[in-house]
Amino acid sequence: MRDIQILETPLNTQSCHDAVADPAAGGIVVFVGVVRNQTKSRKVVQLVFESYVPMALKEIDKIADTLYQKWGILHVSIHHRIGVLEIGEIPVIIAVSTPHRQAAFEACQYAIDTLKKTVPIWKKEIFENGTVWVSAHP
Amino acid sequence: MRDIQILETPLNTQSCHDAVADPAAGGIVVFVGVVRNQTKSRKVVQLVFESYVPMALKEIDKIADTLYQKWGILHVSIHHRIGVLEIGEIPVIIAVSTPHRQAAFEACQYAIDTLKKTVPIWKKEIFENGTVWVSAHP
Amino acid sequence: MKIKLVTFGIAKEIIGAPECNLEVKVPCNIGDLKQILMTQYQEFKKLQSIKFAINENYQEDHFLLHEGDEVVIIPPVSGG
Amino acid sequence: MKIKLVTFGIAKEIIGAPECNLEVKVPCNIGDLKQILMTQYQEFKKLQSIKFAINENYQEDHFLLHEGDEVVIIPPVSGG
Repeated sequence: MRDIQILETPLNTQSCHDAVADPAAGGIVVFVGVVRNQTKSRKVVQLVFESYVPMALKEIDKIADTLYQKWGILHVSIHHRIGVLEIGEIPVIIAVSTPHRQAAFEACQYAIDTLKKTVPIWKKEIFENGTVWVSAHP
Repeated sequence: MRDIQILETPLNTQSCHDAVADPAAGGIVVFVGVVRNQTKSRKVVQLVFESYVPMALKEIDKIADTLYQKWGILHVSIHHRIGVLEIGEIPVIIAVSTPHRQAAFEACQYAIDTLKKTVPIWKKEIFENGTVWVSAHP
Repeated sequence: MKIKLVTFGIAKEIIGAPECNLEVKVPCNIGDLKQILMTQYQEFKKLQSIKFAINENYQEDHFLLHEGDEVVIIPPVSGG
Repeated sequence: MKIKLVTFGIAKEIIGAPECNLEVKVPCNIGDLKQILMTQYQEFKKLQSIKFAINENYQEDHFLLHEGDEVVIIPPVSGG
């Protein structure tokens, strides 16, 4: 099962967990990103996520390919949300199931690290007195 | 929040996730153990988990201490089930939240690795033609 | 020849529109396009990086553009 | 002196009961107790390891036992 979605509605941890559950799985690792209430001690009010959706799905699909090839995973579920998010809401969930747990940790961490580098999704932080496109400038 | 429980009823991934959610968390990592349908190609029918409960809670508490001290985690939730489990059911869930995601992965992995070494819980695999206390013999 | 630019994130704010047409000399590769944009829009020089995608795939500097190509400007991503 | 043994997992099957009393000479430490058990119950020799807990804490070989101590036999754990 390869469950890749970009959604405009709230994400759900249980859904991603259930998508990768399997009697042959020894372990499931789930990473849940959360919108933090501050960046470098500046108070974040809201976040806006924007995506070039067809390419983002394609890039996430490449990540999934690597998980199957390199870590022999059983299933993967990657959901990313776009639109306006409030503090504490979930922009991303990645769930991976594998026969042995070590591979699940490694694969899940690779997936989130790579997603943050290659997938065309952009985050704008809204502060009380301004906005910033995250990572845009050095 | 330090949510440590040994339960005789089915575990729930969402509960552990919710127990560690926090607006100051940048990431949550959840490990979910699953009862596999085979061990070394021998078909497992059921599993029985037994525990020396008061000491198990104490040992899990020591693991939680280390997570706070070494990885500066925000919250941890560790649920372990005992009794009879069917294939695909969940014996253990560990959820950890941290300000930055790398620490959550490391802390969660340390917790499950250590739990398997130090916490007085024993697993008996029931096969079609016999039973085995896991790890008892070399 | 004419190419179409599509923008997201901070690139959309720099260009001032989600898409626009651009007249470029032939031949023109991605590297040339990057230079043209940095000259026309100084703000692009301040970005950490700038990449380009065609047909939903990243393309390198040497990739040659053709009349009517739709080029997506990919400023530094920050998903997750 | 008399000590109480409490067992779990495979140790319970080897001893044949969840708890029992044992008469030991004074002085007797955890290491001595381990030897006594391995002599009385050969099956303990086949285990990967065997540990002991008193007051819900692991104790090493040199730990000295006292009359009435409740000693929990901890065969190799396999939780998770």
